[in-house]
Amino acid sequence: MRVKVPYDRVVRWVETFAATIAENKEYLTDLDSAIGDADHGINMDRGMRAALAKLDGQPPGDVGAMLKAVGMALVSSVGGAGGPLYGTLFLQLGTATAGKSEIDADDWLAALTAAVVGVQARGKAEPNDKTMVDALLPARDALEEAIAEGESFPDALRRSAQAAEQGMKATIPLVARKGRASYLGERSAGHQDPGATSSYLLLKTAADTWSDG
Amino acid sequence: MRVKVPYDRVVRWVETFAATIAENKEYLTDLDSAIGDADHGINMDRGMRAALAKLDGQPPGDVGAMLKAVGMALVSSVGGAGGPLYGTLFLQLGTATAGKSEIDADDWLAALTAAVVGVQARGKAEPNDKTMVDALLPARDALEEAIAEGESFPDALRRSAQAAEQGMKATIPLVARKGRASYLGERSAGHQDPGATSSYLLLKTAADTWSDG
Amino acid sequence: MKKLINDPADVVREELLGIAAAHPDLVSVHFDPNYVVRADAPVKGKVALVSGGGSGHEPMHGGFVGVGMLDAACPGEVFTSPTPDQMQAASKAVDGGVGVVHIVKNYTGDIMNFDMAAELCRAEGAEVEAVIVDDDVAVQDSLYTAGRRGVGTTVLMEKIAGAAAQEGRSLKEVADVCREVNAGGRSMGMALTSCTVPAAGKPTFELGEDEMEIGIGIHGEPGRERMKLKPVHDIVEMMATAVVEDFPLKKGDRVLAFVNGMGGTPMIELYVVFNELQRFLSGRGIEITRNLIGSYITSLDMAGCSITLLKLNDDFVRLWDAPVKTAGLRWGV
Amino acid sequence: MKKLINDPADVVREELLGIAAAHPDLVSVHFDPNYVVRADAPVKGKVALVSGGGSGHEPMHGGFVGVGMLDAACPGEVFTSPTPDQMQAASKAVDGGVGVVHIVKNYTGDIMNFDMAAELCRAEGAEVEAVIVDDDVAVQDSLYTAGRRGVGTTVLMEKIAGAAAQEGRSLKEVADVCREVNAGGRSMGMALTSCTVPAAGKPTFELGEDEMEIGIGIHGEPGRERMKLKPVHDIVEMMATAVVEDFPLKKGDRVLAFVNGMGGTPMIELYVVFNELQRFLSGRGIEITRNLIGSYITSLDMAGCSITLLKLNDDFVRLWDAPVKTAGLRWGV
Ligand SMILES: Nc1ncnc2c1ncn2[C@@H]1O[C@H](COP(=O)(O)OP(=O)(O)O)[C@@H](O)[C@H]1O
Ligand SMILES: Nc1ncnc2c1ncn2[C@@H]1O[C@H](COP(=O)(O)OP(=O)(O)O)[C@@H](O)[C@H]1O
Ligand SMILES: [Mg+2]
Ligand SMILES: [Mg+2]
Ligand SMILES: [Mg+2]
Ligand SMILES: [Mg+2]
Repeated sequence: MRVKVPYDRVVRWVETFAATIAENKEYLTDLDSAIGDADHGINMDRGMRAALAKLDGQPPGDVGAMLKAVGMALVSSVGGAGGPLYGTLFLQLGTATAGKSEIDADDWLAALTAAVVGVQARGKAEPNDKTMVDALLPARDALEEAIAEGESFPDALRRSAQAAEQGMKATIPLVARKGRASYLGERSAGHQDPGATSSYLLLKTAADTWSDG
Repeated sequence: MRVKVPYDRVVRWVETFAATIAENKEYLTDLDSAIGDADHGINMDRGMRAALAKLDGQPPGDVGAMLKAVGMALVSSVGGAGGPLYGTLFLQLGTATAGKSEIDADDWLAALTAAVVGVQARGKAEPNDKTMVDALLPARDALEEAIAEGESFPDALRRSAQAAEQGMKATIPLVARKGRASYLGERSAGHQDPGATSSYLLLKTAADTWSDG
Repeated sequence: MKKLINDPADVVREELLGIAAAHPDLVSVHFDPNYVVRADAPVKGKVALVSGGGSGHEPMHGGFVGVGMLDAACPGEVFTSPTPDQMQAASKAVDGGVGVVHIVKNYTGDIMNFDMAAELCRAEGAEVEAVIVDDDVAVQDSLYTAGRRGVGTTVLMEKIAGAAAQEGRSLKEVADVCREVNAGGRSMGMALTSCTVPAAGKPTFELGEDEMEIGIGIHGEPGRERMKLKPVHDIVEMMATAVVEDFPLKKGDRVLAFVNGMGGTPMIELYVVFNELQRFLSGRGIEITRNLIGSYITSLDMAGCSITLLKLNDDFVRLWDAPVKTAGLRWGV
Repeated sequence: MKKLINDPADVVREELLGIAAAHPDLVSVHFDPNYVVRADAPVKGKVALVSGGGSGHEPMHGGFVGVGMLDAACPGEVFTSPTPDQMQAASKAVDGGVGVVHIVKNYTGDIMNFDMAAELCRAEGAEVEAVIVDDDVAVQDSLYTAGRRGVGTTVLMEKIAGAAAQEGRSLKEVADVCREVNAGGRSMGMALTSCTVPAAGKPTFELGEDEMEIGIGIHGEPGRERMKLKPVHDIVEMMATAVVEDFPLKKGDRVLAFVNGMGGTPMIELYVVFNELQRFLSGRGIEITRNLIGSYITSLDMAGCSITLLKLNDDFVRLWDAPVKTAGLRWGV
């Protein structure tokens, strides 16, 4: 029997991600102080609050519509680099899951793939540019691999989150080539990328909320 | 034989006063920080430097002309309250000693009296308003008294300087009613008036340079 | 001390050189003695307006020299009144034959130096009228003190009287406009930080990270009261209450509201202050008919603001709206 | 943190309320989504200019909305690019039927949000051209990075292109003027202190009492180099050399010299900076034909300055001199 994540559980993921961002607001902002403009946590928190407010009015049952609403809320409340990037990410997740009342591992792989493609199309970042792509792309690849190796959806999600974590940590030594951190040149090395960190938190909360009970 | 202070000795007094102001520049400015605008020492120092520069071009021998030149230099270089007040003081000293090549105790009493009258006419300060008048007026009165009691010019100068010192110290508890310190109201009490302090230094240097050797 | 300067002793001179280089179309700058005059001075048949005061309040006064405002400004050393010879030379340079108004802020030094200057000018046959600005409600007024300081109303007086002179009013009429503006203007200021006088090299006073000073002047003089930092809503309420009740202003009165930055405060905060002031006044039925928001009478790098209200009449409104062309204020031309 | 604000979360909204209350003759302010438009928008038959960016740079951009400059400004949160829906709504409100130019400073966030906005506008049939400002010579330019930041040249572009639009040029022509201004403009900035983002509550970076940061942006981003504080003569030489050699400018070139304060720096210091800049340039035979001195593109309460040079041609001079009537820049009207 294939594990499916029903609509409510997807909503719970979004809520948990919002709570996780709120908890890590200062941490993310501090990371952004070092190599950016000290607002990534503040921005993401404002966006996820706006997203939560939108969830209430959402007709239940359509995972895709719900994720699109989250994306729209992010686009119109976050601004900065984070807004279009996370907005695109959720809009693509939503488009890929349109009309579904539950999702399985293949649905999620298709959705995450579309999301990463969307983020890259929007931001033009390549791997090792020291951006959120450095967490997202390995997570997607790890998910694909795990599914191909026949792992369960929960296990695949955990491997995906672990890959995101590794990718996030691997941004530390990198010299940024995209985003605000790139203005620092060599001075950007030695700091963990804030966007890669929030992306890891996104995948970690998916693994946490979709794999237990 | 009545002691007379010759032209060169009067010049030496002006020079010594300039040096004393330079030494006490920061002290006077600090006093002015507490109840004014932190510039009295800076202003007086700028003025006495300008006065010294004028002394060089002065035709020797005329005490009055020399003191007027000092007054003019102060008026056109100090600004603030100190400029017109010390300018007037020296201009009046000069007018009272016009054409003299030396001055005795009576000349000095007449000159100092004219100077105090001039300062009060210019600034409208009464005794106990917490201004330089609180040093100058007692100094003038003590000088008159000492002369009337038959003291020597050097001794009279010393009594005059002592009275100035007392007057200066007596400004500490006063609430200012004139000048910038008056904006502070009650908060001006407990601080020594900067202008009274520079006036004391003026009379102290007169006593020092005119009573020895 | 962190400032964009060379030797503190040269700040005023180098600033004046900068003004001279920047605005040759508006002003010419003279050195030794220092003064700034309209490029086309003297304007024959026009009453001339001369102001002056210590430097450190830029753009006041040099930035207000030009068509429709001042004819001359005399910059003193930082926070130190200029000297009579500056004022005399400036007055002479701009005298168009029908008299000169000296606009004097009520500080002992300014008063005495302008007094001496007026004596010098009159001795040479010039007609001079001096008018005093004393609008700071933070200072108790009394016959037995130096009286109130001249602060924000000065800027409004220079604009309004400048327009009156430009339209050809007589010496007495222009001086009367000044006195009416002074009678109709009230101000109060506050500081979040002290300023640092370049020659002193350290802050004039120290404020804790959670403190502010209410009722300050424009020279880093300590204020009326030191207190805990509050939301701007409460700060504006305190200041505006003091100003409004000093008049007192009543329902239906029209005012020019001037929110002024002290030099280290950005526009974003001044608009927030204006928003609070607008709410406060409209709550009392007082109408803001004109406004001015920006850093026009400053105290070096001090962070903080002042609020000035000028009770308006139709003449003031017309004169305020009249064209002005200076480095610091410009419209209609 | 010492600021004249209430809740940090309300700063932008309260600032906009202040602007709305202060300048109803010039602009109207819309909320949710937030944007500021010319009071007489849309102007039929005129190309519309829309700009936007994070708040905290006041008077840019809201202060530049009005006749002869911007048609609309979209203020984001402090130091955060505004969102596509703001830009789309603003563009729609000012579209006079002959196209809209988006003036975009080169930051990843601004670029992406304006990209999305342009997609939305075009989907509704509007003609939109986006132009990029990337004038900061402190940043190494390269195909493999985000490229140079948009800083001081933005102000000059908004004025000059605003005049071009006002005189009836076409969408393509106005966009080309923008691109020419960008090609001819170079900037460099420095900080004496960090700024403090209201929501963060503490300075973005710490500088020692004797340190400065050279090559900063306008968001409290760390600069190119931290060094010991120097006399302004040396600071200007360093910045101006970087700017002049990046062009490179040569003897006989004419420039508009823009000395900009970062928000916490008073005019007296900016004139001292201008004096140094004037000496530096005249020493190289470069003529300052026009100048702008003041705090126009700021970084909250940061103390410091930036220097922008725009190489002039006759068209630029004429467009610069054309009338402008906004809260932040005004002449000729
Ligand atoms: N071109 C890009 N592609 C992908 N991610 C990017 C790009 N530019 C920036 N980012 C991500 O955005 C993060 C910063 O987001 P945020 O602080 O919200 O925006 P801003 O930089 O506008 O303040 C960076 O840490 C980085 O991960
Ligand atoms: N009206 C006055 N009459 C006499 N002395 C005065 C008067 N006003 C101020 N002073 C003196 O001037 C001193 C301040 O001088 P200074 O600091 O040079 O001028 P300012 O107050 O303009 O900065 C005061 O300490 C006081 O002694
Ligand atoms: Mg950021
Ligand atoms: Mg003083
Ligand atoms: Mg003084
Ligand atoms: Mg940002």
